[in-house]
Amino acid sequence: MLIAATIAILVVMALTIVRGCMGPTLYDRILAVNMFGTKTVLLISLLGFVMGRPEFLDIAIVYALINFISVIGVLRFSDSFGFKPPHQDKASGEKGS
Amino acid sequence: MMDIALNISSAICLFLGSFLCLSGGVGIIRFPDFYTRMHAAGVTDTLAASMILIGLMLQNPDAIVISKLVMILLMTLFISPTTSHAMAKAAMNSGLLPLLDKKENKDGVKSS
Amino acid sequence: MAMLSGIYGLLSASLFVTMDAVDVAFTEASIGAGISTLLMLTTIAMTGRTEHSVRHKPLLALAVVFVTGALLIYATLDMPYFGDVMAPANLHVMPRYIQDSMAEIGVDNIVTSVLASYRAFDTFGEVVVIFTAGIGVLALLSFARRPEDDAEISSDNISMHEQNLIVRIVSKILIPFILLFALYVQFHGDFGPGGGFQAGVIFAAAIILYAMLFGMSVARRAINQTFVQLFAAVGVLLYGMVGVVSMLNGGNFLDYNVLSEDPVAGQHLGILIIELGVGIAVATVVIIIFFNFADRIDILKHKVNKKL
Amino acid sequence: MMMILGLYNYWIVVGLMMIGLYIVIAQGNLVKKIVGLNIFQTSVFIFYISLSKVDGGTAPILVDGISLYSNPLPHVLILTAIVVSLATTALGLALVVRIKEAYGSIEEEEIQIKDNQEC
Amino acid sequence: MLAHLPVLQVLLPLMAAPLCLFLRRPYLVWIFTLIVSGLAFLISISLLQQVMVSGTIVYEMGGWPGPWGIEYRIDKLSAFLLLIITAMSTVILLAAHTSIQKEIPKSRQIYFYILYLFSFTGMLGIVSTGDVFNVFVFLEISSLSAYALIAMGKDRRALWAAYQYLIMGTIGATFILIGIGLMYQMTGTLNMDDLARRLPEVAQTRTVFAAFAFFIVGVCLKLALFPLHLWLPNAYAYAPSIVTAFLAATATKVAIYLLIRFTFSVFGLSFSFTTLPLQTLFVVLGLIGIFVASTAAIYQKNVKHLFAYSSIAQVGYMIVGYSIGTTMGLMATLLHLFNHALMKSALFLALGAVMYRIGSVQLSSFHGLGRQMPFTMAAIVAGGLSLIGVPLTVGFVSKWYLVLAAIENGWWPVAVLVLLGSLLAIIYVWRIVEAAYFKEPAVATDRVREAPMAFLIPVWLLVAANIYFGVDTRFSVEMAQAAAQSLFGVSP
Repeated sequence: MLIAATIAILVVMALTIVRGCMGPTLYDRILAVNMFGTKTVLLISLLGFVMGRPEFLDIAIVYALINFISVIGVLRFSDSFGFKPPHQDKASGEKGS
Repeated sequence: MMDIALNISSAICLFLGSFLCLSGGVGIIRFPDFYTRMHAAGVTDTLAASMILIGLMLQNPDAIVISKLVMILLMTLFISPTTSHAMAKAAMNSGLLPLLDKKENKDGVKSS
Repeated sequence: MAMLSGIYGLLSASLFVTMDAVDVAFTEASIGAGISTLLMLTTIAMTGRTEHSVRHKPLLALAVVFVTGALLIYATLDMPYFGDVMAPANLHVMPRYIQDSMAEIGVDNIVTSVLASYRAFDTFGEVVVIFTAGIGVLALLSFARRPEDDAEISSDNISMHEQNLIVRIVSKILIPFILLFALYVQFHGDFGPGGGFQAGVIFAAAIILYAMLFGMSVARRAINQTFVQLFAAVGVLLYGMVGVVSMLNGGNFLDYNVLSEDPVAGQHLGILIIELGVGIAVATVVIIIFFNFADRIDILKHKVNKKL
Repeated sequence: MMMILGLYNYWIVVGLMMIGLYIVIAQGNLVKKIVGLNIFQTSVFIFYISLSKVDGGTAPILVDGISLYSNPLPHVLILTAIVVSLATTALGLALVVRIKEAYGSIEEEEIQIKDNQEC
Repeated sequence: MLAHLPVLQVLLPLMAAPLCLFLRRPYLVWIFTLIVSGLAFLISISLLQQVMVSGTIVYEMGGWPGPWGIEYRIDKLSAFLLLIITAMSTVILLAAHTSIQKEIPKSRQIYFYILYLFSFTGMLGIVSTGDVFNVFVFLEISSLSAYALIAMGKDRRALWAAYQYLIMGTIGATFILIGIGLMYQMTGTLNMDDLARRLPEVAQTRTVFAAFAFFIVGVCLKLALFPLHLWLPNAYAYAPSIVTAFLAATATKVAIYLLIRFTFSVFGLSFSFTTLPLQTLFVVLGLIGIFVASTAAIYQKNVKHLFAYSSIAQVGYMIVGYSIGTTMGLMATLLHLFNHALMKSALFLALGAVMYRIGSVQLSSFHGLGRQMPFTMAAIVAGGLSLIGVPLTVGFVSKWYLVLAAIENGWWPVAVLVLLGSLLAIIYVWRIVEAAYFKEPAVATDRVREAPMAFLIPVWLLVAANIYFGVDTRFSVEMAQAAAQSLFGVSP
């Protein structure tokens, strides 16, 4: 069951990467990265159990934190998190790769 | 007896979690615009993560491991909605409009 | 682009976990996926996301890449296979670390004992590298701040940060928790993955989160920059002093055996102190680097706003 | 066949390295060059870690009852190397920021043109 | 305390650097840095004596022996290099305070000294360590600080030069890292001595061959050997004068040291010079480097650029001597290391003085300087003569041995080409002399005065050394010979 769950998560991670590469807007990419991060947290916890050394959950915690901080960072430093008044920036779909 | 019960419930939790994860993954690919995708990601994520983590908790009797898992769970429950909120707000602020009706609102989404 | 590299960092980190390198995964998670990505984002925020993808010299690049790649593939042909127990690397120096480190150093985590005792001098070099980077960034990006600009920026910031109430409250709950977790990682390095370096990065991440959400000027008031710089120096000096003290006690540089009556206790003490030195130095330097980058953004935005 | 199974890991790493190196050389955008450098370095880290892996071994943290561990030495080296790569990235990006302020551009060709005008 | 000298040599500047942050006043920091560098110089003299008397010194870090821990291993070659680096750094620092006042804003001067000390430390560390991974760490310390130091130049092109150097330098360092990994995989050790013992067993594998290739390419990137030299001219030309003088005197020397150390002590002479066409390749690259760089130097308008290209040419001479592959050739290379450090630091320091007074080092602004700054210009001429290789200067000594080595080996064409290269040097040095003495000054005469004593003292110290070691060659030749012989003795 553990292995099945791991595989499922790997599949989802692949899907999120697809969305991250495709993602028409910047926010789709951010979303994909965020989701990728949460899935990595799960993957690490699962892997700890699969390999029989579950004391390494610390890494999963760090991932969760770092993921949060990066997403906040992305939002803070992309031009939209409160720097400009709402609805002024019309170029919403600009390329963000 | 207790062992079997634990194992079965853990398996169920893990299965549910994986299923929700997969559905979220499909959702993030298939849904038409950013806000619906976020919905897919956010809602299933929270539940899927808790399911998997609970499933893992049931597998291991060690107190430290369980407490760490609880910590991860709590953090996901805190962080996931917050990031979703922040993202939605940022997207809204930048002028990205939800796809309400394809006829009204073409420039908001498909401008790229 | 930067986010993809963040994904790359996460991916490679999970790869490290599958290959049993927990400590490395820990670090890569916080560095590759966290701090590096954040720094790239700040840079992109300053330089703009516009790009014209001109690929110059593609032929030359391809040639170089092809030659090096071919050489590497050629090199792999005689390598021991992946995971081979009998590979020379696993037979020569490494067995002593596994068999004797418990008796010689008495620390569960072999990575920590190699890092902090057998090859402590490398780690000292690593602390110096990161300190050098901090000083280098200071030398490049620091500037004299004018108080009136500061006031205006902070008023800009306050109006801006009132909008993000929910994120701020959640973060306020999280930050003490993160700091606690950093301390746990710092002192748990002997038994599990972790140690000064990872702890320092996590600690700095908490401060960075605070600075991002409450504005640079608020953070600046909470954390005095001169003080942080001095602390970074203290971290490096702490590490060096352990070595000097062991020299004064009659051992070689960084020989912890002489720090205490009992060699193993001495090793424990030495590792504890140098890990602390590493933690302090890394945390402060990462804070210095981030603050200098973010300050530039604030000034830049301020100028733009003024023009508007 | 044995060879492919035994070495596939290294080949993938080599592929990654070359992608990174290609980006560094061929990209004109200074930030992207640094990203390429990062990819290049990270793949070298993966290479080191893969040579530390031992079949059937586990993470090098001593636990009773386990006698086969992965090689800890490359882990230590890579911890150091990761820090070095962070330091390089930070310094490189600081330079990019200054270059942007001084030249108004972060494209290699534009900078070169501006330099040639000055000479 | 004598037993700890090997580590103190590196530790002293290393610990001094963070302490500088506490001093807070540039002047104090300068004095402090100068004292530290002077002490390091004394330590290096004492180390040299120890090595000459008792042979190689081994110092075990943390008390862990051999391949398990890191050890410092100081033999004659390292001691010689340590002496060069510390001496150059001390002399150059004498002028630092005055020069920096003009070129770097006051708020950043402390950072300058810290970075300078780190760069200094890194080089000392590379030279004294006996562990290959430790080489990488210290290489990064010295290069990271060098990038930042170069970027502190006034001109905005300094930033671009530093960026290019950063990219090239990091690729080079990563190549070295790959080489270390491959070697580790085949032998399981990182200790140089241990490697030298274990490598012959696996010398015939492709992996070791590739490791060797990656090392050489990585080091050559740092070395600025001919096709990989593109980063060097700009980096030297736009860095602050002190930095240019320091890097020109030491950085390429350390890279050459690495090359010699790896080919001779780690891989062993028989492997390095027989399995690969390395010898021919290096001779050809070295010679092309001499001619291309010297020709490029002739056409430069910026004098710093001119001497930077001349540095690349000098690297070519060293490589030619090294690849002859005899004791004599290696000796010539080591002599040239020492001598080139002397002349280039004198030249770049004198340029720093010109920069201090005029604010520019364009060739056109040199017009008439021969009368306005007679002592500085005389120093430049003396350095230039040494560069050409006129008898009674150090340049003559090393070229003499180089030509002797080539002839001894029966490589007549190489000897002739080396002499031809010197002719090119005459041309580019003449251009400066012409500008300084035979052109009318562009600026009003009374505005430009002689450089301050802070410059003149170190510059003339170096010039005096140039002439002294050109006349009395006992010390340098003896040292170079001893080091070369010990290298050939260790590896049959």
